[in-house]
Amino acid sequence: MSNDLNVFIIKYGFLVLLVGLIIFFSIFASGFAGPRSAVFIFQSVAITGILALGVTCTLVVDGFDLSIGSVATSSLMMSAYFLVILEASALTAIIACLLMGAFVGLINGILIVRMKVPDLLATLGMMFLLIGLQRVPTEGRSIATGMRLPSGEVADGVFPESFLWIGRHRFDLFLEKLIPVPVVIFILVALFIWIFLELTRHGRLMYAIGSNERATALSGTNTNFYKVLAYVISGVTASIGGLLLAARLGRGDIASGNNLLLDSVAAALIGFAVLGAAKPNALGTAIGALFVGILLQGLTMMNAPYYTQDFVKGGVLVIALVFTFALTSRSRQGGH
Amino acid sequence: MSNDLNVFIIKYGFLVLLVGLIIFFSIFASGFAGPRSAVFIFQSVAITGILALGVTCTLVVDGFDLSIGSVATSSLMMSAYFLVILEASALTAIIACLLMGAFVGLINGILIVRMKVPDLLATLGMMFLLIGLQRVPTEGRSIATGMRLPSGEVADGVFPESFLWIGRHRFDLFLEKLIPVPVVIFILVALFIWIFLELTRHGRLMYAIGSNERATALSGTNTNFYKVLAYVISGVTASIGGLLLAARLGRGDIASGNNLLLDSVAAALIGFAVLGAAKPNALGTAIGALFVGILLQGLTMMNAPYYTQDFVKGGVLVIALVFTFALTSRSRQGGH
Amino acid sequence: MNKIACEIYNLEKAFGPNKVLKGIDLKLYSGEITVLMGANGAGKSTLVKILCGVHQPDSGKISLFGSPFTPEKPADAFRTGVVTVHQSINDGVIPDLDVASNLMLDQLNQKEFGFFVKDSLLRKRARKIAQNMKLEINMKTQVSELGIADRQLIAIARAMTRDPKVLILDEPTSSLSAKEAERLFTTLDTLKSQGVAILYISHRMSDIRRIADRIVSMRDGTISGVFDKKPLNFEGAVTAMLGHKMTDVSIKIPKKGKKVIELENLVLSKGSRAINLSIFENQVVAITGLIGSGKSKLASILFGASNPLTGSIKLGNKNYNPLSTQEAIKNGVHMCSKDRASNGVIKTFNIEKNISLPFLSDYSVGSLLRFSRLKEVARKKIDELGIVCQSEDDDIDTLSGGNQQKVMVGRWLIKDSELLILDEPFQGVDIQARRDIGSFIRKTAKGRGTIVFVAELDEALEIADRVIVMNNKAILGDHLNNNINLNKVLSEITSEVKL
Amino acid sequence: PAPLDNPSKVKIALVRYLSTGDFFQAYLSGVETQAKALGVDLRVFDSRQDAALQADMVDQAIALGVDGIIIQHGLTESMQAAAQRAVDAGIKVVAFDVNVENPKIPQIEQSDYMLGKLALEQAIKDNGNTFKAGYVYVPGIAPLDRRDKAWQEIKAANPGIEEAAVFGTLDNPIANSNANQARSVLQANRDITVMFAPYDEFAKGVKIAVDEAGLTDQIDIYSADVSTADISAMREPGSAWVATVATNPAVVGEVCVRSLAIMLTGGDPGRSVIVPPTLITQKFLNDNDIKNMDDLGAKMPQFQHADVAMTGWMPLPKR
Ligand SMILES: Nc1ncnc2c1ncn2[C@@H]1O[C@H](COP(=O)(O)OP(=O)(O)OP(=O)(O)O)[C@@H](O)[C@H]1O
Ligand SMILES: Nc1ncnc2c1ncn2[C@@H]1O[C@H](COP(=O)(O)OP(=O)(O)OP(=O)(O)O)[C@@H](O)[C@H]1O
Ligand SMILES: [Mg+2]
Ligand SMILES: [Mg+2]
Repeated sequence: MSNDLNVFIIKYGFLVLLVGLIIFFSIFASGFAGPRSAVFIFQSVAITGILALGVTCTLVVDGFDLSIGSVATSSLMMSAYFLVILEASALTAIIACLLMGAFVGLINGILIVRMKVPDLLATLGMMFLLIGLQRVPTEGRSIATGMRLPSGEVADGVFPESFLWIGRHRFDLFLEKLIPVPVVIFILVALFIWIFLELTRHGRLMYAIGSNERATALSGTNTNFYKVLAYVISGVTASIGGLLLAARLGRGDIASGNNLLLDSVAAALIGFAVLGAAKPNALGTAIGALFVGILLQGLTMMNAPYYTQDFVKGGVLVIALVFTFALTSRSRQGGH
Repeated sequence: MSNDLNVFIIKYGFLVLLVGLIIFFSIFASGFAGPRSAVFIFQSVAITGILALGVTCTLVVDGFDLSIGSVATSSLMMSAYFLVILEASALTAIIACLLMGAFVGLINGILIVRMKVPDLLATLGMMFLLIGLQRVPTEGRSIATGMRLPSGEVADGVFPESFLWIGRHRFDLFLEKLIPVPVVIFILVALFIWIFLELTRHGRLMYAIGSNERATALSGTNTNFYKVLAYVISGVTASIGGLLLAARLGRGDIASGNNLLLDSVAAALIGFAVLGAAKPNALGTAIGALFVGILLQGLTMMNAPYYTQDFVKGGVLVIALVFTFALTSRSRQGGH
Repeated sequence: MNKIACEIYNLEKAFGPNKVLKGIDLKLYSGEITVLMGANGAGKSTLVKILCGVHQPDSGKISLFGSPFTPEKPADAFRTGVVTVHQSINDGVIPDLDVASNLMLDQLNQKEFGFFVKDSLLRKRARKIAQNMKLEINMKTQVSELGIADRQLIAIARAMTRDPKVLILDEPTSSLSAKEAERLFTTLDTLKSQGVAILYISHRMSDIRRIADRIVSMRDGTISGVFDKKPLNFEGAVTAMLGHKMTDVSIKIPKKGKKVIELENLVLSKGSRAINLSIFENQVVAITGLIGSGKSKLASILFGASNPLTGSIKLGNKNYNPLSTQEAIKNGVHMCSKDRASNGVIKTFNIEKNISLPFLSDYSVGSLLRFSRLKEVARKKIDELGIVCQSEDDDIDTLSGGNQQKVMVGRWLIKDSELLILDEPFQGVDIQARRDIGSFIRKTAKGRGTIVFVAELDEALEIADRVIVMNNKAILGDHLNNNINLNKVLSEITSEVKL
Repeated sequence: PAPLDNPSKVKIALVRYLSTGDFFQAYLSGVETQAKALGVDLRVFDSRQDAALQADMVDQAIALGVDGIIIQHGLTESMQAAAQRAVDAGIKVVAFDVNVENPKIPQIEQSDYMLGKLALEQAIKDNGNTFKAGYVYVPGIAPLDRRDKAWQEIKAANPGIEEAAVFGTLDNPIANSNANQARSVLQANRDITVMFAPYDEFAKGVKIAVDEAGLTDQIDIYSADVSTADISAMREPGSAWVATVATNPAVVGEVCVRSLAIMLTGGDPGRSVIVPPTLITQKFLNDNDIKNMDDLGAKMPQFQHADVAMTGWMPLPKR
């Protein structure tokens, strides 16, 4: 294969695949093409996408955060608890959840950098801890207006409109009520993380830590700070995801959010293949999330049963990645 | 803290904690102490334990296998399919499942070593693939004798006694019908993996690969072979787990393997802390699995609600690990 | 006498029971190069790591320009102008970033750099840094694609830009050949004239002769001699560091035996001249040449780790075309690779496990390892090569650099071979140990062919009875090591070869 | 009647919250067969337990221009607004097992409360009103919460019933995880005689534990739901699983489509459509040699077909 072609496929192969998929579905899946459908895809991946962007930051410093799914569900339950049981204001609930996310990230970070607990282990423990903890206040029940508390009282608080807004409002753009708030937040978070990782010195140092922590520390970088920062970012984004979920659901539903972890990890990992980066990157993560969204939307529109969706998702994933990584490694084969 | 004490805590702290838990539960949870209860704990962790031992092998070569849960459920469905729908013999079903596990491991391995797909990514794709695939033959239905097939026929095959034996038979040992077959298999697998990793040159080379793959290759080791081998072992152990599950349930139950995955990863990671190894090891993994089993058994016996179990599991995990790792790193502090 | 820049009093440091520094007193003067000499494991790097804030001393004081200096982390040291280039090259570069980011890493750490990174600007400033060291590398290349020499130069170049007041270089030339080293020395001369105090650690006498203003010898964690009277007493310094006098090596050329390996029209890369070469039993052959002359490439072809463009090889009288390192080893070809950190050391293993790695099947019944025999062979090699350690159970990464290197060489000597290849085996090894390893290799050379690839001519002359010069991926000269014409060899090394 | 006289022009959508497992598969097949019998075009939207996504899928269905929507499970809070939007768009909507708080939308239910109640009444019939019971329950899951209500009532009404232990988990594989928990519970409370496991996956797990503990003769298991696999488990020799109460999920699926069809033709199936549950005992299964769901349907007509949401013109699926 000529080298230019090779380089082209590595850089753009994944995007070509994506465009191919879009064209395929536009032709064969009725109702797939169109602005509302496109927005719907964005909407369907907004929450996983936001989580995936956070986990990308931990991947950049060569870490991993298994607790994101449970941070999101904790944030979901916590905001509901604040709104419905404590009858707090939307703002209070939001701030409390963001602080909780940051705090969990901080603890994760401290466990990892100070206590030297391996990242997978620390965040796995945190995951179990949070899964349990989030159910304690209501003894495992979902939180909804009118629920009976363990104490016997009835909870009177409601999800205020202002809170539901962040999950449900749609901005007009050409079409009326087109762009939902979560999509805007997703795009903003993606932009923020992208700028942070690619364009600031902090991002560059985080990549340096991920590649060679010791050397980075010896060059005078406070590597612990940046590693903790990565987990804090991951915690905060996960809690944003949870807030959006709460606002969309309108209740503290304990059964929701089970798949957030795996789906967002998948998005972040698919991101490796985008533009031939072969490393964690924000743009790739966002595109990875969209990729999964497009696939699932297209299959749904083609009336594929649920189990074929997993199958196709896995299959396309593997094939796309084999392409990218096999080619990337071949073109670098010379290297040492 | 004196150095000797430190070393003692690192090596035996986790075991002391384990013994402490056992004593605690023996006193406070009625029915906890006793041989049957002990056997039962082994039984309850046998399946996750076997999966965890497989994943330990991939951790040793610095890989990771996210597909084990889905390999196990695929093996569960596949054995049921063979027995009930194809009316094959128990032996055929077992061999087919083991081959399937080995094959999946082989594909994982090839994706990773030949196609250079990062391990997490390759096995994640495989996971989705299998979750979908295992549901295709029956269109998402569980497999049980008497079920109506998509073709309209009724499946007449049964789970033969010989197959159920591997999940249900109990050997006499002092007490009548004490030791269930899965426990024996768990112990055998643990012994096998332990011997393989600790006492054979293959195991040592696998540890070397996990630490410095390039250097190991330059010392004349076929590193690709060993890496693929690790995934094959992981696939085979996962399929053994699935077979035991099938024999215990007596049915091909549609289930996701998410919890199997997380619990076995937890066991393998907890294993890092056992005897101060600070690296993946078979003995630690087996003890890690038992640890979780003891905790859950004790809590259930004390009638703790299900959400406190996750919480306690996470909490004990984190505290135990902080202890071990913080101390290990302090005593090695000199080390760069 | 110049101003005192840094003064160390009675510094002590122990790792567990192992007392490494036992009361060091040392002064560094502005505008002077102080060379620190010491055998492997003497504690030089440990001293350096204390000065740059990686380790904390157990007791003792350090003062910098008169005020107390207690760095707790590397950033503290940098802030006060103490800049270090570490011995381990992998501690100096970030493989997954490009050259520009690597060169600018220190600046990236500073608030003054600003919040945003603009890559074009970054590259422009990095290019300037590279020019100071006459480095010609594409700024966009990933460091992981560079060789060890370039990496070392990048680490050094970066340190120079920190405006050091005290510059510490821990074996900066261990993977450089004379040409690159000379570039470094010119830069050091400039810094010296600007009043920088330089602490320079090296095992290479040629470096030391070239740049030392003062020599401090260290032995077993204590200062065993300070030499600052001109002309410097090099011999005395070596004696002080070793505790005994160096003996001269005299190379006696043995009778060459059967032909071990023959290269026929071997072309290493596109457009280079073909190589024809035969190596014989009993011979110790040194292949020398500048960095990038193709030595490592040739070595890896012989070891089955890469392929020649064209040409053939005969081992004994059979065709030899190894497709893998296993195959090479099966044919009795052993190779100790250069750059031990990436290519040799298994960091999480102890000495014993590291030594026996390639030949585990010789120490097992079936697949089961025979632990007592493994221990035995490890102890034997520790004795024979004089590896400084507590026991064979020591984790390898607690050993000093030179001792790690001895373990790497020892690894390939635990089994007899037809052809032994050593690529830069003396990287970071002290003079005495180099002699020890050298004489051990010569002593065991009977009955096999030995090829040593070294960039440093001195090292070649010290070990080999036949010296071959490589230049631009071809062979330019072939000399027996008696009454060798040094000028001719040197000109062969440095001449521009036409393709 | 119009528009079903030209059914191929009629498009309906099934918007699902839950899909994995036998119940949901059987439900889907009921929907599919009834839709086929009617000849309408069915689109299935599967949100895979993502409540937010489910609400979006309603919007997608609206955008696709369907004539009717069946909402299958979900959360009141997330579905209410979406359902309202569908109604506003002139689409007929029915909801199964989720209350979308909309007077225009009939509620179809498989009365979970009745499932629990019938099972417990059978337990009292078999065991008297004084026994020690184990109860499998995971709060927060709507149908389980409704079944729990029956348990709380029965317990309050019968002070002789002692709740020795409450346990349960939804960890996958659910039967296996619950078997582990039930083993612990049985170890700690050797005098339990009744196990109330109002979800068949729970019951499967409890049965495994009872068999392993060798307490098959001592303990009776009462559950809810049924499937072919459950039938074979109940019929194992000496099985402790003595009774279950269930509606046929396929029938529920059919009822949903029929209710929607009635609305499409301008009729009214009623504010609330309840598919009555049936008590299925081990004895009945054995007496009639019932091997699978089809046999059960054949021997138990009230299980095979629920006479709700029926009209004269309504075509039924072929049996
Ligand atoms: N982190 C550590 N833990 C334990 N022992 C260590 C550690 N670092 C160094 N040592 C020991 O300290 C001694 C001095 O090591 P150091 O690296 O300072 O030697 P060196 O003089 O730099 O030798 P070389 O010339 O080989 O680089 C050695 O015996 C080494 O084993
Ligand atoms: N994988 C590769 N891809 C591209 N160029 C390479 C590769 N390996 C080696 N080279 C180039 O080939 C030439 C010979 O390299 P080689 O490493 O063999 O030289 P050397 O004399 O051993 O020098 P060194 O001491 O740095 O190893 C160098 O110019 C090097 O940059
Ligand atoms: Mg050193
Ligand atoms: Mg070389």
